[in-house]
Amino acid sequence: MQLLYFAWVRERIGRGEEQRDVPVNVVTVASLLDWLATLSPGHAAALADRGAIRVAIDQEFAWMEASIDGAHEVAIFPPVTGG
Amino acid sequence: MQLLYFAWVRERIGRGEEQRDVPVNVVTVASLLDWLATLSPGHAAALADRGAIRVAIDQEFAWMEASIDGAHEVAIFPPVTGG
Amino acid sequence: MINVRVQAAAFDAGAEATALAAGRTDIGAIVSFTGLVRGDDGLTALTLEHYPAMTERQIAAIAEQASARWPLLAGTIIHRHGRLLAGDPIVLVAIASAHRAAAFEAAAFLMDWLKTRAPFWKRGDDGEWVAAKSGDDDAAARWNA
Amino acid sequence: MINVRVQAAAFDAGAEATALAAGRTDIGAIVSFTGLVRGDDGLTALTLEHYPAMTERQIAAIAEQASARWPLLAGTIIHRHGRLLAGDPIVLVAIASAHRAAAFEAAAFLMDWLKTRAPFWKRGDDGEWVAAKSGDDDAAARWNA
Repeated sequence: MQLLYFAWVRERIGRGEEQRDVPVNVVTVASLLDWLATLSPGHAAALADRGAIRVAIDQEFAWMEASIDGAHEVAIFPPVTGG
Repeated sequence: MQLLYFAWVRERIGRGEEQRDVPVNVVTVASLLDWLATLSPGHAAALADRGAIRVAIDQEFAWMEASIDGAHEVAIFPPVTGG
Repeated sequence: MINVRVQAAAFDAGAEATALAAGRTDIGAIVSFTGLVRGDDGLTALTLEHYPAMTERQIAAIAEQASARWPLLAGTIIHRHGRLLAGDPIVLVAIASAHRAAAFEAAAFLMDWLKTRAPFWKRGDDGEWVAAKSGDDDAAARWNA
Repeated sequence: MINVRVQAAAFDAGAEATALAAGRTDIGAIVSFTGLVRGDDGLTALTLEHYPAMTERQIAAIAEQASARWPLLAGTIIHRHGRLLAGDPIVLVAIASAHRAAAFEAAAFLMDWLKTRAPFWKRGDDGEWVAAKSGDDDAAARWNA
């Protein structure tokens, strides 16, 4: 799975993207975040405040309960501040 | 009193302005319109449909019941259609 | 703080809106409304009559009201009179504020007001006067709540 | 029918809005919103990061929604990314319609949406990321009624 990170999520993880083989028991956005948080202290710091995390699956916003089955690209970022 | 007419009120009366000495018993906008309507067939035609008449006293919109006491300039016109 | 101009000449809506923020960094939002003459039902031109003594005075008064009601930083209102062709710009309301809600609301308020209270009258080239729309009165009334 | 551009380059808000009505006489109203970088708290510049694959796709989708909801005749949405100075224009939403209510509402709707759903993130030159405002979520929610 292609993972993309933006803004301070990217800064805390220390990279903008990475390719990861996600364990088969990781099936929702929420469980993906739980699993990613175990990968490094940077991942843990970036994902500590779940209320400040937004996720898009294949360029569409996704809820925490959404399935990641079949997802090619999952992006993780803070609430947007454009406009 | 200086009277000003605009749009089809002006066209029906046949002039854009006139100076008139208003009788002392004419004290409100409504009674002014009643009196003006007696002056000529053009005045009568212009003022026949009172629901389509708007009035400003000294450049401020005025109700039919408003007093014309002390008015210098009374303008009579249809509902506005600018913008 | 809101400029008001009533003129026969054309105006450059983009330049007017851009000028509001020139040289300053406190403006976060500019909302610009341009009204144009529509060529409905074969209309090719119209003539706008107005009541000069009342027009600028009334527009200035409503601009004061808008400034009291919303935290506006700058603004320009231009209303043309005289003969205009289909497609010509007829009115401009450009409002600058720190944030977008105030700029959107003030611009809409001013347009609703101009439609119902500014002393202008449109006559088509066929000699027919354009009729007022009751929808405009309804739009203006919503600001009295 | 609504043009969408995501670019680093500056834009001419006035020219973009004016271009919507060029050569046509069915447009009676153009509402143009320009968002600018405010120099609050000593901010002199910021950098806008975005998610390119998602940005244009999501903006195009919301433009479709606006077109379905209001009778729009033309529109342009431009959002910049990269480094911007205080006072620089950052976003443009210009909407043309026959009548003003549709143009005002669609422009406000699109801006509320861009503020809450378009994947852009602002970082000040001090390295601090701008925090999202709950007021923006409230503004966007009003369109779901």
